[in-house]
Amino acid sequence: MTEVAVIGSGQTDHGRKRDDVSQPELVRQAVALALADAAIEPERLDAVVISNMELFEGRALPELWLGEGAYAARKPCLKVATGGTSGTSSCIAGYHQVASGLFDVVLVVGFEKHSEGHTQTGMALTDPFWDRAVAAGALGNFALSISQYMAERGVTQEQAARVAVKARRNAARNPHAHLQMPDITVEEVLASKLLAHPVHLLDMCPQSDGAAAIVLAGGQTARRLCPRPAWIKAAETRHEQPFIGDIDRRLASMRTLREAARSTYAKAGIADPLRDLDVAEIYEPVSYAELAWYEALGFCADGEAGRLIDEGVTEMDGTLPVNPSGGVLSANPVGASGVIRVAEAAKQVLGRAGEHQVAGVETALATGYGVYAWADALVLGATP
Amino acid sequence: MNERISITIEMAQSWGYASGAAMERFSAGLRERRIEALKCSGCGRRYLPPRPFCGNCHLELDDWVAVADEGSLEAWTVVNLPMLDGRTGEMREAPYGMGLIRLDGADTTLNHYLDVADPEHLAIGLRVQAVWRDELRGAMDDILHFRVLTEGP
Amino acid sequence: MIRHESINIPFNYAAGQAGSAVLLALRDEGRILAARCTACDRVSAPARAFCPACGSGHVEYVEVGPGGELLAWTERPGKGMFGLVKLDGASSAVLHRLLCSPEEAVVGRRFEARFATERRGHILDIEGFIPEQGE
Amino acid sequence: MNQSSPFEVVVAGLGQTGPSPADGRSIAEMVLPAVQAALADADLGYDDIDAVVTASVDLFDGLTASNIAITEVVGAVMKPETRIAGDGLAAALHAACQIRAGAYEVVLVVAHAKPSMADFQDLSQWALDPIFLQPLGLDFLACAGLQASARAAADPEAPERWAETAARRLNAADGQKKPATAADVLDSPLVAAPLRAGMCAPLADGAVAVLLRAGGPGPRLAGLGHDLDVHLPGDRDPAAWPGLTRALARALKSAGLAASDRAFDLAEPSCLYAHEEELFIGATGLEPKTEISPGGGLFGGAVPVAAGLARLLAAAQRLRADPACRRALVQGSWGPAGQGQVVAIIKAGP
Repeated sequence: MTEVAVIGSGQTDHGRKRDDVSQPELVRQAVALALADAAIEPERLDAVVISNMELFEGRALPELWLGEGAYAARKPCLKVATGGTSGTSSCIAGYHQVASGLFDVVLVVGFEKHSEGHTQTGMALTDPFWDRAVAAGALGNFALSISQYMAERGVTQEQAARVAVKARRNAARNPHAHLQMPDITVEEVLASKLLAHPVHLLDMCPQSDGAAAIVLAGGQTARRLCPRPAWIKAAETRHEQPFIGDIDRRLASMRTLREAARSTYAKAGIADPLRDLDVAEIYEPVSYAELAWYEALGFCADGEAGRLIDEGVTEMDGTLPVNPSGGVLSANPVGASGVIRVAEAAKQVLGRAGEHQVAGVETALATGYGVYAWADALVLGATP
Repeated sequence: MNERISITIEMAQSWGYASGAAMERFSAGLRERRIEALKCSGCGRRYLPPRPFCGNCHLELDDWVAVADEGSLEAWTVVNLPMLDGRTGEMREAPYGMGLIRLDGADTTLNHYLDVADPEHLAIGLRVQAVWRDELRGAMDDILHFRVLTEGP
Repeated sequence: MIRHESINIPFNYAAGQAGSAVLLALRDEGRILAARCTACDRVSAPARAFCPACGSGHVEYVEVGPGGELLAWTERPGKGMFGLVKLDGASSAVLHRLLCSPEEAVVGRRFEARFATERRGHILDIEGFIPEQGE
Repeated sequence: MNQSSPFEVVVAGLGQTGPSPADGRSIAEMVLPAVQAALADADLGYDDIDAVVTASVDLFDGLTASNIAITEVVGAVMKPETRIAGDGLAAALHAACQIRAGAYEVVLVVAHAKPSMADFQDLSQWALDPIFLQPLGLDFLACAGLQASARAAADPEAPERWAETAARRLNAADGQKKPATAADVLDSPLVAAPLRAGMCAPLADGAVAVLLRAGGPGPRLAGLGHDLDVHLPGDRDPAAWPGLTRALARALKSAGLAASDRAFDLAEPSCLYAHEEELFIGATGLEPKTEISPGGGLFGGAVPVAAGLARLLAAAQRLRADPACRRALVQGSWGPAGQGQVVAIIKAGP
């Protein structure tokens, strides 16, 4: 297997409505920044992977229209779509393409323009014979699973609000983040509109327009072009049964993320994730999910997630900072969100995270979450 | 160039979805207020919705079992946000109660509306029962919603 | 058992920098804008933000047409006639509606844009292309 | 690119459902027998599958994250599944990358579509630029008609040749029916002038499953190449498929073959329209000795999304059955007027 590293990344400013640019123009902004960050010309790209959920914008095969924005014209181009994991799965697809030796330099770009469609409605286009008539999109589905998770683990609304506050305070040091609310408090989260019991507005991710890109390169090229490449040490995907009701105690069990993490850690030589990881960028569309993922990712034992946030373990100055970028809770252009996780994890290793840089990052985790319980995990590091 | 142009295009597409044999039988049952699940001979799981194949055991399913139209509330929420219903193009008004319901005789849960939209009256473990539409059409919305039978477990 | 279901959702697509420039020029001035690439000199109509030939994002807007040569045409029964017209001043063709009979659609013939009288900033501000007068 | 080690994986198992004009089964029911057949063909079970690559398009299926409909029947529960929203041959090529990367040993590739669910041409408008193209009322078929028109303008005899090609492919696809003639095709109605109904491969429902393996007996997927051309048909040479030329060059290079090598015994192109066979030959520079679509190609039923993978299946079957057939060229294509191109080179096993 050829060694593979992230040698650059770029993101647009994410926002509620980026109607200043078309879809191809939005993609081009992120791609141009990624190429500049990697210090390469577009001619250097051997292939492009594009991530997006087509029905959110009512499109089919969107790469046809916006491939030129991604410098994919006259190049090999693959389009990946797996719900929320689209971005991380696209990064893993690019990783496999480079690792295979077929391509040396691959661009992965994800985008979403939620403002151009109706995302919750798009998400609710589920099985027409089973639950399409009652499908409630990500919000309703999460709220249901959260009620189970709270009852089983004893997690409180205050603890979830603390996750929401941590995310937005971190986002204040990330100029690309959609939500900028540096002074947010737990009280404000709890006082924000109750969208679906027990989920308040500020517990939930925003719907963002935005794009993000990374540049992947094979070992020799990465060493030549980049002083400190962010090596992909391991990556795994797990998918789950198709209906929300198939998955017993969804947030508490999350066997997909547990297994993807276990497998990735084993390959990357991580015995104790809390100790061996220096930073994590995880896909938390709602505050409560971050708590559940702490347990699934082995940051703590089951039932201990509330304590972790209470004790500040995952704050910027804690043992394992989680989502220095502000996470999905601060920007969620779905097709890009997984790419952002990988880009942010890579930036921490590359030492290019600016104001939200964690000192001395050697090993970083990025995760993806999609549909009801699809999961991706990638470990990046300063050594291959 | 300061003025921003955008182009509105209305999607109004129609698809003919095939139910598959399992859902066809299930839907026919609904017309008679009958709910049936398919049981896996490997893991014993009784699946709703019934499906041709168990993804855990990789076995085809053909063992039908009867399921009650009542069960226990495994998860609940009250949604306060209206949503555009993509099937009709109409808004679905809020608030509405939703639950994951484990019907007696099934091992998976069913997501559906609850007639209660007051968090004070909802709790995990409540007994709930389907409220059926008068004119049954053999579709999941033959069940209007679930009503709470007990005040608590 | 087959059940028919519809999906009814309105979508609203940003025309973006180049698209807005094109549609505003159509609406306000009845002019067709193309993008001339400052890197490779290709003139692409309608204008877009990056050159389709070399990918460069360095383009300037130039006026092309409204007349040009028909390169190809087709008729889709029930949907109308469509053609590729290489506008004067452009390096490549535009795809648009043809407002003529199949007999009048002859490859190589000159066509010109027919602008709508009421224009709204839309690609159909050009109603379609018609055989050039005097042809 | 590592040229000393040819890019090679084994095509170990083949299965397909259809193509049929309208499959009344659900998508899961339609896909399941294809997967079972591929597993049986490779003498493998579900537990042997390390990873799955699926190909489907949400809008074609009328479902969000449309691979949800098949997660269980393709054995992707608790497995790594990558879902490509594009042609199934591109999915196969990605699976080959996963194997060559050393990530997995056995990868199942599955592609499906049911165009009978909806008006496919009407759906295709949503794949076209929504600012400059979609509002014109265009569809994929109109784009194909423009391409055919550009060729016919330079060569007025072309439609008669296409009619002969179409009749030949139709007859090869179904020898049971009353043989079609070029005259029949020329009598059929114009659907996108100069294309007539008889010149278009009939759309069909179906699923294709292919098991790829790191080693073992069987034909080899030896080279692969993709290409995405620019979008607006007016920006492209309307009478050619330059993207296919580029994809083939990449496939030859990855197979460790000379750029000029055209030693193919068989070609299985994804030609939806009779004129595309000329585009295919022109773009690939294929020599007359290469047999093209002996089973009728897509004229036996063109399943969107699965078409390219079905061509791979047909080529692999032929390589297994006919010792004289040593090397095949397989093509997949998607988008308006062949904007997307994907090519695989398949070699007979040792």
